This record gives sequence, structure tokens and C-alpha cells, in this order.
Amino acid sequence: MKLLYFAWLREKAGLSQEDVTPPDTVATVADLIEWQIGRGGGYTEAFSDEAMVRVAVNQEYVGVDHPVAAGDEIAFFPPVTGG
Amino acid sequence: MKLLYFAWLREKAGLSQEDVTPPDTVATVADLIEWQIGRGGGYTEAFSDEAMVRVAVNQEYVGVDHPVAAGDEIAFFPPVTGG
Amino acid sequence: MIRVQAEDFDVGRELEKLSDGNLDVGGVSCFVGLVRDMAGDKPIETMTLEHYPEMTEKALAEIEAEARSRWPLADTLIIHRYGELAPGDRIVLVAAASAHRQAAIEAAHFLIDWLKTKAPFWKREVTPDGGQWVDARSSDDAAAERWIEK
Amino acid sequence: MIRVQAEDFDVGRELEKLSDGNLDVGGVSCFVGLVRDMAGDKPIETMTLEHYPEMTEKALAEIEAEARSRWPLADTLIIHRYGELAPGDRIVLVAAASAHRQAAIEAAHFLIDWLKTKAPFWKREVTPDGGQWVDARSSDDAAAERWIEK
Repeated sequence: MKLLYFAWLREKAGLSQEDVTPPDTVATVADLIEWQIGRGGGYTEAFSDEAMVRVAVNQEYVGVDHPVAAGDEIAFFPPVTGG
Repeated sequence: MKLLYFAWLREKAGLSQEDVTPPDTVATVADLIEWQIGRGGGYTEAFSDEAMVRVAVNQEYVGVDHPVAAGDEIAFFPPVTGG
Repeated sequence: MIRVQAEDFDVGRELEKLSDGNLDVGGVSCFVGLVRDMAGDKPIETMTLEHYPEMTEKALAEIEAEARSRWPLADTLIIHRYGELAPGDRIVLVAAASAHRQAAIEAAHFLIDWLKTKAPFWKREVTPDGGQWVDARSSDDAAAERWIEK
Repeated sequence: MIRVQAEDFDVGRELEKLSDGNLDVGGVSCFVGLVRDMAGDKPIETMTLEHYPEMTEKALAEIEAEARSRWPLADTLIIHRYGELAPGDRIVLVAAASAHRQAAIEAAHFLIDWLKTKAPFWKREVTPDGGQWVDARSSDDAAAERWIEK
């Protein structure tokens, strides 16, 4: 799956996008965040305050229960501040 | 006192402004409207539907109980339709 | 700022002037009123706006002052035209600039609703059937009513 | 109509295009968001807007479609800039044209409130103290909440 990071999540993760293949046990957004925290370093820091992380799967906002699968584009970002 | 007429009140009265000296018994806007109705012709027609007549004394909206006096500028017009 | 004029106006330039030199302005909200082409099922040929000049300035100044007393505004603008207009022509521009988005939006909304029932303008439409004064609408009274402070 | 661009825009021309050729439009309402000069008590040197291009277009199209489903609108417009901006610069323009004044005004208000909490843009301000990502504001959530249909 393709992961995208924006704003300070991008800065903390240290990259704007990457392709990853998490283990099969990662079935939902919540699983994916838990896996990210476990990756250590910038990832752990980026996802440490889960309340500040918003997620879009294939460009649509989703909740943590939403399934994730190979081929998905999954974006992580803080609450939006445009306008 | 100076009387002004706007929109269809002007058309019915047949003039846009005039100076008048009503009798001393005309002390309020209501008195003045009654006096106008009594003038006949276009005036009677202009003031026949009192609910459609708005009044400003010296450029401020007033109710029919408002006093009128020599030297006042009194305008009669239908409900406004600007904007 | 209030202007009552026969001439058209440039909305972009007017809005720009409203925030010009005031970098504390975070938002400008505006409403532009236009002459529509139909009066019911009759095509409008011209619309003529009559007003009461001495009172118009006073009434618009009061409307503007009321908006500024209710919201924290950096600036406000009301431009209203009079005379003969055609379908598509601009009639009125109201605008409000503020540090705060909601203040700017609510104030502009208030300005046009209040103006509709308080500023001494009257519209006369000419259709192929002849000329007719536009009737006031109860929906405008209802819109203005919402802003009356209880 | 949706546009996401680095370049500035001409508000007057954009509003004109919105009602051009549609003589049934009686009113156009708009909101222009500007870069303010202060972040709290710190002067802002630059503000940079980052966004998520693939999702931005989708999100703005959904916001526009939602407005059109709620109000009888002749046209709507959202222009949002990205990249580096300075105090006083325009960030965003939302506008709605309608035969009816209240529809145009409410729709433009909705567009900017909804955009603020739904469109994937992030602001980063640079002050003499360095750069900082702007925090989302609960007042924006509250403003958007008002438009949720019960």
C-alpha cells in the first residue's frame, strides 16, 4: 500500500510518501497506526498523539475501523487548516 | 411644512413635493393623513390604503402618532423595495 | 463607507480597498444584487430605482453603524445605485471586512437584509405590459426580523 | 467550478463570470479569506499552504455538490491557493449565485465553513521565532457543525 504524510506528520515521519507491505495482521486503519508506532523513530513520534491524526483511504476520510488493503492509498495528516 | 411623495404615492398625488399649511388641528401624522384624504382627487387616492403608506418626518421613520409641525419635512412613500 | 450613485462599480476594486492597508483583516464577505430578467412570467426591459436622497444617506449610515456596533469589523461598505438599469446590471454591493470570518459573513448578511427593509429605495419595472412598481415582499420583512435583538 | 492554484485571482472578474449570461441570477454572495499579519503577538513573515492534490479536488467537488443539493443555486465557485503567501494575500474565494438572496448568502457561508474543516489544506506560518504549523480551531468545528443536517 502507498502511504502519504502531510504537514507535521510528514516532517516527523521524515518523508512525504512510501510504499509499504505491512504484515497480514494489519487489516484496519487502527492496526496500521499501531504498526506505524511500532516502527520507531519519527514514525513513533508522528503517531504518538493519535487524537491529532486524521486518515484518508483512497482520498476519502475514514475512521479507525476502516479496512486497509494492498493497493490502497492511505494518507495521514493533522486536522485541516485551510480556508 | 414640506411634503414629499415617492414612487406610486408621487404618481397618484401628481407631484413630488409641495409646501402646505394645514389647519392647527393637524397635530400628528394621523391627522395629516386624514387631512390629505380630505383634499380629494389624487390625494384621496394616494392615501386610500393607509396600510401601504410609510411616513418619515425629517428623514426618520415615524408612526402615525408622531407629531408634525411647521418647518418639518414629511415624506410619504410605499414600503421600500431597494437592494 | 456609503455611496449612492447612478454609475456602476467595480466589485473587485471595492473589496480590495476595504482591506487595503489593514493586515489584520482575515476575511471579506460581500453580497452583490443584480437586476433579474423576469418579473413573474414577463420579461423585464428596464428597472428604474427611485430614492429619497436626503434620507437614503442617513438610513444607510444608520445601517452601517448598527452593523459596526454588533460585530468587530475593520470596515464596511454599502454602494447602491439609482436610475435606470437593465437585466444583469449590478444594483447594490454590501461588504464587511473583519479579523474574524463569522463576523464578516454575518455583518454582510445583516447589511443587505436590513437595507432591504430600511433604505428608502423603490423599484419600478417596465415589461411589455407597461410599467409597475415592485411590491415589497413579506420574505424580506421576515429576513430583517431575524436580526432584531430581543 | 473548482480551482486549486498557486496564482492569485481577480475577485471582480470571477464574480462576474459566475452570473454572466444567466439573467435569472438576482444575487451573488462571496467570502474572500486573506493572510493576516499576526500569529498571536508575533508578526507573520510568510504563510505556506500545503495540500493533498488528489484529495483536494475530490473534497472541494463534494463540498460544492453538497451546497448545490441544499440550495437552489445557479452557480458556485471555490478557488483555493497553495504555496507561499504573504500577509494581505488572498487565500481563498468562495461564491454562490442564485435567483434568491438568502440562498446565495447561506450557500457561500456554508461553502467556507465546510471547506475549513473538510478540505485537506494545512497552513504553516513563519514568524521571527521560526516556522510553525497552524493548529485547527474548535471554533471552526463548531461553525461547520451548525450545517450538519439533523
